Amino acid sequence: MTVDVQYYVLLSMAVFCIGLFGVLTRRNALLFLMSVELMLNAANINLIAFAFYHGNLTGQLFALFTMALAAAEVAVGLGIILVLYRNFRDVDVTVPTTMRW
Amino acid sequence: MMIEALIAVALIGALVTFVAPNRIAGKLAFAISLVPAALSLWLFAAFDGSGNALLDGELAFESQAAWLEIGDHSISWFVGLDGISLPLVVLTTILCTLAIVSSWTPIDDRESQFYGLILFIEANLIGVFSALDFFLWFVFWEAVLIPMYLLIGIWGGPRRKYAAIKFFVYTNVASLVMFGSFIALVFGLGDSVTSFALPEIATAMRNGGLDGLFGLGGPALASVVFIGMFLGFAVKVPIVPFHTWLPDAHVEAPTPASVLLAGVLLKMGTYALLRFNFTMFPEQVEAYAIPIAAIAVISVIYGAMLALAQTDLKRIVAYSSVSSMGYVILGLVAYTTFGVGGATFQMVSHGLISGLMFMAVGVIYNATHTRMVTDMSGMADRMPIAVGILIAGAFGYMGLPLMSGFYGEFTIFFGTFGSELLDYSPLFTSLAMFGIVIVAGYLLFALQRTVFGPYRLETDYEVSRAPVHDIASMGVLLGLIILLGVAPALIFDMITDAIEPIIGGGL
Amino acid sequence: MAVLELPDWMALAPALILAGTALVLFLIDSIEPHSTNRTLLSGTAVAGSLSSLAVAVWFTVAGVGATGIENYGVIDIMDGQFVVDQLALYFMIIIAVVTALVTVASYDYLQDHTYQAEYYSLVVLAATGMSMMAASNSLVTIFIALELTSLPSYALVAILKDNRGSVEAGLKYFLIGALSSAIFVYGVSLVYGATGSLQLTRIAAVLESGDGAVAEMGGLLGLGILMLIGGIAFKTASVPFHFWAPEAYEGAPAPISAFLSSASKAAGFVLAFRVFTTAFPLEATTGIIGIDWTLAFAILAIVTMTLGNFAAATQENVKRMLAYSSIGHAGYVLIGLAALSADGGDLVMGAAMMHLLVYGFMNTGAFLFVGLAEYWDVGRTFEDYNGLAERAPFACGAMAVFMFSLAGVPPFSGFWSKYLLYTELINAAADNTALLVLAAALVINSALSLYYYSRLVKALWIEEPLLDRDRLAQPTGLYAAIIAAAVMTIVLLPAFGPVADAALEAAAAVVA
Amino acid sequence: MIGGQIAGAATLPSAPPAVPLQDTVLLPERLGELTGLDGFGLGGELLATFIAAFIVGNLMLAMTGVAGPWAKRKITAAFTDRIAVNRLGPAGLFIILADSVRLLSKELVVPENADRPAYDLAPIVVASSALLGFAVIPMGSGIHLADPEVGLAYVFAISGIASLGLVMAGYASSNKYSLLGGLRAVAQNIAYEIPLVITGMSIVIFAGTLQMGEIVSAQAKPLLTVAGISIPSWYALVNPFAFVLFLVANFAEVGRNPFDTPEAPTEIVAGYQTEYSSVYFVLIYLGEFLHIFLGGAIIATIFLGGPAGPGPAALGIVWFIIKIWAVFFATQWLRSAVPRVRIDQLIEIGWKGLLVLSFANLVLTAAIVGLIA
Amino acid sequence: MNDWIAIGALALVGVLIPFGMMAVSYLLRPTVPETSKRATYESGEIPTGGTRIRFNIQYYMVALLFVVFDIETVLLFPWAVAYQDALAADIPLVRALGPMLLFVAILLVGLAWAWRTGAVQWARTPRQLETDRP
Repeated sequence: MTVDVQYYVLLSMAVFCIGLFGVLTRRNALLFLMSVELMLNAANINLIAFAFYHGNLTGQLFALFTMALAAAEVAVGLGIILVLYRNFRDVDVTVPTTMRW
Repeated sequence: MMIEALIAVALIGALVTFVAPNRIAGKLAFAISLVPAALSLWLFAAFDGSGNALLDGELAFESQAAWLEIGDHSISWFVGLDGISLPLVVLTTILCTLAIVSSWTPIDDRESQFYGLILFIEANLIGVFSALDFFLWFVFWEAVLIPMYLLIGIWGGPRRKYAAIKFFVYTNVASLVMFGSFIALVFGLGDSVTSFALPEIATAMRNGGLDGLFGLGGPALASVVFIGMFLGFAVKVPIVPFHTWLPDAHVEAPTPASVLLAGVLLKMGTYALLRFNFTMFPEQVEAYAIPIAAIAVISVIYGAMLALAQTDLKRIVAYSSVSSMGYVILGLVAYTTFGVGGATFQMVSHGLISGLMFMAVGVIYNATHTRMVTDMSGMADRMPIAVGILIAGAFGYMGLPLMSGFYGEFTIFFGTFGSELLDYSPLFTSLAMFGIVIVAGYLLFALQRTVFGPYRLETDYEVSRAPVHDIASMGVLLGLIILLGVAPALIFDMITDAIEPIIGGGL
Repeated sequence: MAVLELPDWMALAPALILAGTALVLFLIDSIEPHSTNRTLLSGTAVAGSLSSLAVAVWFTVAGVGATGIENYGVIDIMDGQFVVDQLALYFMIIIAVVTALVTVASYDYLQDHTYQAEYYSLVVLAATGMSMMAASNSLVTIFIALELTSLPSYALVAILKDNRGSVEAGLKYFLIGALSSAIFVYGVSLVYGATGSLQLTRIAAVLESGDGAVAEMGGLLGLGILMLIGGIAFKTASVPFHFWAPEAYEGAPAPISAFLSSASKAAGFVLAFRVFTTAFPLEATTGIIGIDWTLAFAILAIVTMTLGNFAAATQENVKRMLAYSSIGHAGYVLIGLAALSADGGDLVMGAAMMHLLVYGFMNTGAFLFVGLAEYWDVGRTFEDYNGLAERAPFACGAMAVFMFSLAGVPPFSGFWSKYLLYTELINAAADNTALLVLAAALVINSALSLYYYSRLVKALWIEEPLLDRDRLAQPTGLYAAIIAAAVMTIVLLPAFGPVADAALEAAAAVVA
Repeated sequence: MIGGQIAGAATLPSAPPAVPLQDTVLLPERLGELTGLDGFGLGGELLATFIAAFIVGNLMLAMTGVAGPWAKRKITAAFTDRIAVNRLGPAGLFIILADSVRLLSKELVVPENADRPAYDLAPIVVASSALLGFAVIPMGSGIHLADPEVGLAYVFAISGIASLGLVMAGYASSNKYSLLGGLRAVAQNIAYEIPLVITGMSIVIFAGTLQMGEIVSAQAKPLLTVAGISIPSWYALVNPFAFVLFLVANFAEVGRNPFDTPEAPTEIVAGYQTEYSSVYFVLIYLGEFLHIFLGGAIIATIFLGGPAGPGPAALGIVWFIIKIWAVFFATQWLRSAVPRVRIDQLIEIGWKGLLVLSFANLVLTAAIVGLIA
Repeated sequence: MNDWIAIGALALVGVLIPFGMMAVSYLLRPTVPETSKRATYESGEIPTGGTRIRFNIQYYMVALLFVVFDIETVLLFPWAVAYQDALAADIPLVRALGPMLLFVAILLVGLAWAWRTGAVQWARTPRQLETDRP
């Protein structure tokens, strides 16, 4: 009752693409952040599936680190979004246009 | 270690002057610049080299130190002088000292920076003429540009920004082209060279060590590199049609910068042509002799014609420099001892004469605040000595015997006329000689308008005589011009000694 | 092997010292919150970065990481998770230098700023990450170091929290950073999937063994490598993840822009150098994924330098111009990877590393000058900078040095590195003529860059000021940092021998 | 002497003894065997698993949802010297049935401006997350649904989901009281979750595993023998400091007195459940009770030896339920005896007090274990 | 049978029971629509303003702090599990315990910093307010 590794990869790719789609279409900074988290978790799926496939723990370990760093990233990101809201009264990423080239 | 000492004195002097208060900067810089001038004269006296620096000659004051090794090629600090470079070094140090003196009157803003930059240029110019490692040479070569750019840009005339940028962009793009070509040459030489030392490269080239590179065969690569480098140096010389930066730069530059620009910077171009193109590529010189000679003659005639059309004294002198540089190219392409030697002599001579002319124009401008031929007349009335020197200089330009200009031009024509390498050389020579007529025409015309006749310039200030220090510096130059005119062998012997290995004897 | 009988992990001392400094700064802030004792805070940070620098230099001189009889050899730490070799030490030096300059300059820049201690500790923390990145030898440690660098950087860019530009810059930097790190991790997961290992040398071993399973997963591996390139492109501000750079550099406090554009970029490049040379041996990888990865870097290099330079040429805002020029320089350094396909590629890479060191001085200095201008409050555009030289000749002289050096004009060290990059590229091109395109792009772009760099010099030195200015202040820290950077930019020219040796040895450490 | 015993315990992982209390056979398998469903291949096994899950779920639901509220009333009344429910059935036990019918047949009033999906989802999240936690708890007498290797981490993770449900409820209700309640609940949960987990970790150091079954069996070793009576090495006895910490953190985690600020009736009416009625209210209420019992179950498992107790192993479930109820009783006792802390006190106790103490506990435990070994 | 399938089954049960209750309730309960009934409850007063109120910034602060601390505890679990084994395998205490102590020490520096800079302080004392005022 084991699932072949390619199905995990397909799943993770699907999740990754969903995240990417969110990144590309969402204008709300929070949703953007969530989409990025989705992409990170897609990588985690891969890592764990491959750890199982290769029979070593490296992937799982790395997934743990990924989670930790994703959390830190969220912490920093939320902080930035908070200041963004304080300054622009919005969390829409297209609103701040102080700089243009 | 003498050359290092020269450069170091100038560099340290530049730094000291840069931080010195404005009030004393001019005098300080003058005092400092006397040291390299004296040193270079001592070098001149103690010169013991023979032959060409690039072609197994005996170098004087040679000094070499390893610097860096990367890949298959090493780079070193490698300086030395031979009969070609020594006169130019002396010319540089003397002109710099005089240029500093001639800035005392016109420069009244940010003096310490100004004199610092002049000394900085001096250091780099000495470096250009004495460096024998390509990398080292290129560093000095490019380093000259930045201070000159600033000199024109900060202390120049009304259109100084445009002129400075134009100067900078033209010469830099040219350097890049030249640089790229030369690197290709070095790699084309493959294993036969292990460093960027010019003598090694020149010897390898002469021995036909050029392999192909990037699918180009040896001869084809040589042609590409030759043309690339020629174009690069042509801008610096300048040769028509790359000359347009020169009048702008000259007109806008302050007098001392003009002196250095015409007196020394233009010689960098011809010096490099001689050192690189005409030393390393004898076959290509032969192959492209006619087009080069044609360009040279066009420079002579066209430059002179343009000068004829000007009403600004400075512009006249500037265009006449284009014309004079055409002679030098012609002499070089003749590829005879007298042609090349004359060209080298002409470099020094033109450096002195054009320096003198610019100084004289500057002195008149300081007094009258105008350079327009149409505005002035009867200047002899008010500033007899300065005008006298101006006239003497103009005669030197026209090639009056007993002045250095005569000897330079004479040897060039002599050498060119009998050139074996250049077909139709008599035709080119006579065409170029026609240029002298035009030169005489415009100079006499301009002098007649400005110097003679009744004084009728209306100013609300007193036009007084030129200050003594200006007169003195012009006097020194005039003395040198006459000295070289009377005793050309002073430098011509060492020049021919260094030229002969290039030509391989003859004439 | 040990240095003076020190344990192996002490080889990471340059990074550890920085980490310790960050913690000390946090402790100082814990003991006295919201301290505005600038001397203490800045001093601690400077001392930390300088001792990191000193230790790194000492290790380099002592021969840590160098192979040979009298040397200590390459030091593996934690089962190859970290490796201290010449490459690592070389980049640790660059990072420590930039950190020192930036922290010195911040002393004045941060006057009247609320978050002093936080600022310094974040800077030092980011520097720790970069230093670690230089020594990371496994995709795990690389990712951790990458995030340790990025997270403080996000906060630093947005640290002027009442300044809309700063916040906007922070947001954009963060969003693109988060995206790129997600892509990077996914790339890591795919590489892990294909090879079953995250340690660089083991990945290489698997690839070279040509294991059947690996060969079947060529597609995954290729995609993974592509994604890794994406992550690296973000860190180095190269196309296609360069969008953040102009915004972040413009909005961030100037010392932070200097920090990011010099040190962070160097860290990104050490990552690129190490990962691609160690983990993906060219032949074996090409055999498996079917494409030569140097090609990707060649394309990226050309596009990056061209885009950076052309965009820089059109800027009116000085900081933004520098930002784009920094993108352009990333393109130059990318050549170091692109040329690996040819003989002599290691020399090109060495030259690229030299450029990074020189760049560490000149670019940091240039951004710090912008910081000085912000300190003077003169405005941001070229026009605002007009005629500053009359009031502040020394700083402006230093800036002219930076500009000409960035443009690659002699006699400054920027010329050296570009020169070597170019000559070595031509040398390598003898083996692979396609590299001539890169050489041509390098020359054309350098020529173009001269235009906008000299434009700034022109503004400073030649143009007339728009309005009369009073005497400009001379803040000690900023001045010291700028002058030091300028002096180094000049002094590196005659002293290039040791630098070149170090860089070439660093390159040789990873390129067989 | 204690030290020696701990050292003995330290060797546990290398040589796991056959402890009768440990459910080597989990409930689904046992059921499969009993009913013969395991003969029907995959489908049969799945069915058996489902049945087992149903049994466990309903057992817990019955205990918490049905007995809990009744007991709460009775206990509170006893503390305040009242009688409480006593009309329906023996000791008023049937009031439960009446209450459930009454609540289920109430009208569902949804406040205007409510965020419908979140409003509807919140009660389900609260209720089912608590139920899920029981999956890995070994309850003795063979009632043990699953025993994954990461059991303890799983329990912590699952119980953390509840705060998501609470904040959803608070946010979706479009009511200021609710919002504040939800926020407080989250702030409180996150403040005490870390001490909880860290303290739990100090137990993991002894057990050397996260598997619940193993943790339980590790506690069966005798700690010391006093007058012929062997005292088992329940971790509450081995590390009483951790036990106290865990107990306190747990009270906060389940939002009971003295840490019931999220629904502090005198301040914010009923917190996040202000706007809930009818079956939604029942679900949230149920969820909270389930959480209290889940907390009790965790404490019983990792500190009190799980289903261990005198008598035959088959009595395990009885002991286990007694232990859970003991914790529940403590909750209700505190409810009557201790005043509520303010929200700022609550947060500061968590971050400045419990967190530091729990780290100290962890470090000390590790150091002592290390030094003794 | 896999542990996780059992847990999944319980999850199914855990969702089905609430849904069952909702279904029962749906059948039993009356519906008497009335507008004022749906008004937000504000202790009998007429509701004022929306619910998008500004609340204490500290909620964010502790949330951000939690995100960091919580995930660090996860990193400690593997260590805690392996600790006894490591000791049993005669790994010196410095190597078994040292890294964890360092890790916790760094966390504690972070906590101390947060504590001192007031990230976990809900309200300011009058004395603090006094010193903060410029």
